[in-house]
Amino acid sequence: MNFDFDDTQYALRDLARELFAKESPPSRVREIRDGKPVDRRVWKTMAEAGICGITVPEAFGGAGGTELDLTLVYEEAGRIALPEPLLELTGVAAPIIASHGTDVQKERWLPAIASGDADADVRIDGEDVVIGDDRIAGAFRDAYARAFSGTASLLNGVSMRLVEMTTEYVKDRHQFGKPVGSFQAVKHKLASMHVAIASSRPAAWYASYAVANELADASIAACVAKIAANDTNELCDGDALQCHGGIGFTWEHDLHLWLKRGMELRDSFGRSHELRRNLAAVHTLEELL
Amino acid sequence: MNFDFDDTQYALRDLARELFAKESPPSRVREIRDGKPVDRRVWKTMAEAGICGITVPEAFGGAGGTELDLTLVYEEAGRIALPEPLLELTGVAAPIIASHGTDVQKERWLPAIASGDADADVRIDGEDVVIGDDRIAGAFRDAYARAFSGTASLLNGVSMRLVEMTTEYVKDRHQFGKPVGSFQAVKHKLASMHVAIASSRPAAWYASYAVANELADASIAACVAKIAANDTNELCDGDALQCHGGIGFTWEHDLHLWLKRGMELRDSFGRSHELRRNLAAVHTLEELL
Amino acid sequence: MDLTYTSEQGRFRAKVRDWLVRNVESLPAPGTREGFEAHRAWERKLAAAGFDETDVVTRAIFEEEYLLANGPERITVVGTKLMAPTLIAHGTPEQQERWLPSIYDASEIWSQGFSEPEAGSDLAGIRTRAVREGSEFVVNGQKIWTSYGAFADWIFALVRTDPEAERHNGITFLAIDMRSDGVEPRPITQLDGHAGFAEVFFTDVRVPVANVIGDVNDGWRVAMTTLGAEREAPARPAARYLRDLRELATMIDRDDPVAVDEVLKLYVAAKCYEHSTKRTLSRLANGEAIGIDASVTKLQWSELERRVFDVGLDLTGPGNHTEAWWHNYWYARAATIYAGTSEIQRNIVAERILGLPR
Amino acid sequence: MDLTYTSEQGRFRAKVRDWLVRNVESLPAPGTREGFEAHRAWERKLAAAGFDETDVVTRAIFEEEYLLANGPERITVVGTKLMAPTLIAHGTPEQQERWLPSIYDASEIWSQGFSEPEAGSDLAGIRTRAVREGSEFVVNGQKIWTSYGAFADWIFALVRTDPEAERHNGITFLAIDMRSDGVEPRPITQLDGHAGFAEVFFTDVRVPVANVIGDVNDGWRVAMTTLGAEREAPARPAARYLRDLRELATMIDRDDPVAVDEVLKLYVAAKCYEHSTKRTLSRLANGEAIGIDASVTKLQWSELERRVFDVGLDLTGPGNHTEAWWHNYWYARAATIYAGTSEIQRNIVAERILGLPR
Repeated sequence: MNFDFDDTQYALRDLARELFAKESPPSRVREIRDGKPVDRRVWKTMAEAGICGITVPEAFGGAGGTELDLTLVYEEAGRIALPEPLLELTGVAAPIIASHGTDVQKERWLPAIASGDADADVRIDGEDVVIGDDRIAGAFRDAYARAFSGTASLLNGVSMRLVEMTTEYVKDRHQFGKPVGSFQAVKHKLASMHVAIASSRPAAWYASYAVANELADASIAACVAKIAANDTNELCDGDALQCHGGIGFTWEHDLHLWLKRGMELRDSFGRSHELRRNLAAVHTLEELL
Repeated sequence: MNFDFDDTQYALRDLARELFAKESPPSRVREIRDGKPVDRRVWKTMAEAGICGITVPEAFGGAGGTELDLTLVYEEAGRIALPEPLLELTGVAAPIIASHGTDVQKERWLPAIASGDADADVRIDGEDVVIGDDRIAGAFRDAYARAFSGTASLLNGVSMRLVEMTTEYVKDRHQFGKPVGSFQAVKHKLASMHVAIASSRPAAWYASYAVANELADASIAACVAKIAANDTNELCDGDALQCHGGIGFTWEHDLHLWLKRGMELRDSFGRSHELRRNLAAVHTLEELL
Repeated sequence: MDLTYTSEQGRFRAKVRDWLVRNVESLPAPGTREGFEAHRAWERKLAAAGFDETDVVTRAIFEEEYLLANGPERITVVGTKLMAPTLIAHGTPEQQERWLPSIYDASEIWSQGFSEPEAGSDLAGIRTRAVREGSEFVVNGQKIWTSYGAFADWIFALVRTDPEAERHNGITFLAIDMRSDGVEPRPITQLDGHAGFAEVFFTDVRVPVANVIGDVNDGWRVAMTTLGAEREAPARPAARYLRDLRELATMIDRDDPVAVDEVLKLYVAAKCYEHSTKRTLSRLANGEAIGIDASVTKLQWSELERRVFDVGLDLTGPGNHTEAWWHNYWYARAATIYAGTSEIQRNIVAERILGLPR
Repeated sequence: MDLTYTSEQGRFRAKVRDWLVRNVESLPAPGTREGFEAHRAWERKLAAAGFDETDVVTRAIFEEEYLLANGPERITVVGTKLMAPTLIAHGTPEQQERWLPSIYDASEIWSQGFSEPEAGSDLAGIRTRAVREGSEFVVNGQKIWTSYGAFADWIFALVRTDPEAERHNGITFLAIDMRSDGVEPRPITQLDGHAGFAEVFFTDVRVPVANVIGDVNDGWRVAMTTLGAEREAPARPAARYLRDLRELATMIDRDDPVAVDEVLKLYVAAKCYEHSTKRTLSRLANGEAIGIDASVTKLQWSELERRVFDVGLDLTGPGNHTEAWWHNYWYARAATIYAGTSEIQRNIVAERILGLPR
């Protein structure tokens, strides 16, 4: 019973945190949201640091890691609202190609993902996964589990950041002669956000563990993690903006960068009611419970 | 545009409030909930005061009033958790028999309801309304509208009482050297209860108006009113007990009499999700909106 | 109880509807000079049409029809709903004569200078200062969230005239010509890219003492009239939310019973709000003051508005909406903040209606 | 990360499960003398079976199996989970020798005397007084919500020994023999008719000074160990909520997609809680202290428990439930109140984890 990451995984998180903070500050996120194309430099830097190749087998120039090696990096990417395609290429494409692809496909994509040279859209199309103009047949189930699991951790990172920003703001902001954060209504909002994250985060960690170990409940666990991360983020989104008040509505303030990132990620691969509907369509309550 | 009751209706409310307080204090409600049979004395006193016959036509010894004359009396009955069959006999049976019954049925039931001598169960069975061993055919739609509308006002009365009891308690109860009611978390709960009642009460009043005037939207309005009153009561139930803390869980304290009355009334004639399901089965969203 | 309209009211509704159908046009947003002037022209036309809004019921009828006709944003509300009643209550005959006609004929547009960066919900915390020099005040400071601050002709502002006084005291209510030297509006871009609000900076702006409404250092009392007028104004039309829900109903998957159920929950909430507004209207029509119950109304419509758009976004996703929808979405998110946050409103309900201790 | 159990843990689980299947019996509720003695006999049998609960993981395995086997209510938890760790931390060797063995073999049952009518969430507000007379304290006052107060052998109580001291000071932690003269328990009947808790009145009860745990007037510090032990205890097994949901799933209309969706929402919440408890267990197994994070856990399970039964009641109605279901329903309602209300827990999370100002 050890529900924790290992030292290497924590070290990778620290490296990612430092790299993201340096290479992709809010000003860059803002510019890209404003329409500036995503420069490839950050992605290349991530490749050089070994992040892009985390899940690429060693034989193809990667680290041969699993979904578990990505989890904390996802959270950091969410915390920084990273625009790079970490989920798409490293989280979904690489392991899918490694396990379901032909030798040609492996040769074509895996070294390129690890080196940061790959530049292709990834999507699930029916039962297949499509990478650029290439099609990996029948890999959709595995791809969804990875997409759910990864998006859940990205979202939890966004939620964590919303709590951090809001906590900082309500400590600073004074109204009626005291910090806004000393009002019980504000305290309770932030406490509920914290508790929600403390619930959705272990669910995402478990999903990563189940995906990494190909457990029988991996698909369900990943779906549960995505639903939980969606709901936590929706709560955090609502109360973060409410606690910021007027300033949160200005273009100038950074809050909206994370609100909008959260919205996109909640939508990615399914919103909660859609995911529950799909769960109910595939499984009876008895199977789930 | 006059969305208010008239002086006679307010006078009737005051009379009911005084009578209920005198004749049916919490100690009596408690005894009856404990298993003591409902004595007929209170019902007879209500009859003498003209309450039982509010909706009985004058020709049969009643006041010839409408659902609107009952609304505020219902609220008072809810506030006092009155166990008497005001809804069943005066609210549903009397107007249903007056409008749908045969002359024999009218003669049999209406004077007896007004005088307080009627003693029969009332239920809706398929398309009919059944009073004791008597059957009023095809009256179910009207009966449901009256049952929804009346139960909504009874429930709003229960919710009002929960707010009154809780407000009083949190002003008195001290913890950490000050009244519990001075904590913002407690204030906000009570404020939300108050606002919920301020929403569900006009919905019930409108339902009474629509039923009394046989408006085209009477059935829908009554159903909306019952859903709203259910939801308001569920909110008030939860927060009233939370604000009372431990003492609210004792048999000795009166709070549970109102919690249990609310629970029964929320169940009567349908809980919210059932009522919404029925609405959706009968009407398209376009018809409703 | 009688919820029908009189035949006169019915005719008024028909007249308004007919006029709006023939006259409503699509205008550029009022966040640019061009859009603002187009709206000003529209307001003049509307004022000239002379709909006789003498009582609250007719006014509510007009607003419902205006909403259903998709009438342009109203840039005159600060003048007609806030400044006019304040002038009537506290202005001198000269002040009333100077400003009321141009408010009513929409020839001068007003904006409101209450909020400051450090004084949002806590209005008594304002820092903009006015120092008397002879027959003038010299104003220095900053206001924020000023509607149409970049284009309006006049602003009424709360300024601190006695820096020694405690919080609510020593504040003065001042009408300031926005065209004065030293008034510098800077547009605020909102998170959805929209403009409209401004920060307004005052640097040594000279304002005649004659522009003080009420007494010097007694501005808090005057402002209470302004805020009271804002509260007494009939609540936001319920028709708006039913319209939003009709739109939402077209966008959801109608074969999904859970989505339909969510819309039905909102429908029940919107109907409750509709009945609540009728009750408020009826109280106002009977000459009752709504007073502190306005906080209940504010909580009702702002929380409903947020739910409609929060649930709406959840059911439909962020991908398929018009710019107008998004504008309404973010505006709904702001509803629980502007004009007194939900937290402040709940405090008021608990303390001033239920009597809980401060 | 490795969430599998060792083969040794697997064997332990099998052994426990097997023993429980063979031995669990249905007992009368512990709210009567007869029921209490039946539970005491069960506890002795359980103690004699000697399941070696040396580490948190095995203990969690035991509790999960006990729950799934529908084992009887545990009347020893106050002794084993609260008094034993307090004695180990603050008791003298003589005190440990006197009480620990009878706690472990279930021959003496303990109850807790912290809450008072005027001191619920505000423990420092206790009023029960103890005045020293020679080698004894004379205790007068009242405790409330004492589990098994009518039948327990011992109670540990917080008493005020220095009436001049401020709030947290001047409090002493005292072990009191419930069979002493002047101890009068009065059973509390709960709103569902259940008994079990008591008020305990103390009238001139003489308690040897040797029964003070820790130092006189230092009881608050000792009590922090007790409360800390309560918090550090592994969280309520998630298996319980999944079991409750399996029961709920059999009672709802399975053709109603909205009802199924509500159960799925609870399922997601219960799974999140399950993973959270695994994480807590893992931290404890690695020797980490949970400390203030226990408030997060308390909020998680108490809010989940309430939701499960609130939604359950709403989906199934009040008409079709067993007495046991109703007992669980009301107990779930109490979950957000006992052991620190949700409001207090959120204050703790905000102030002590997030660092918001008091």
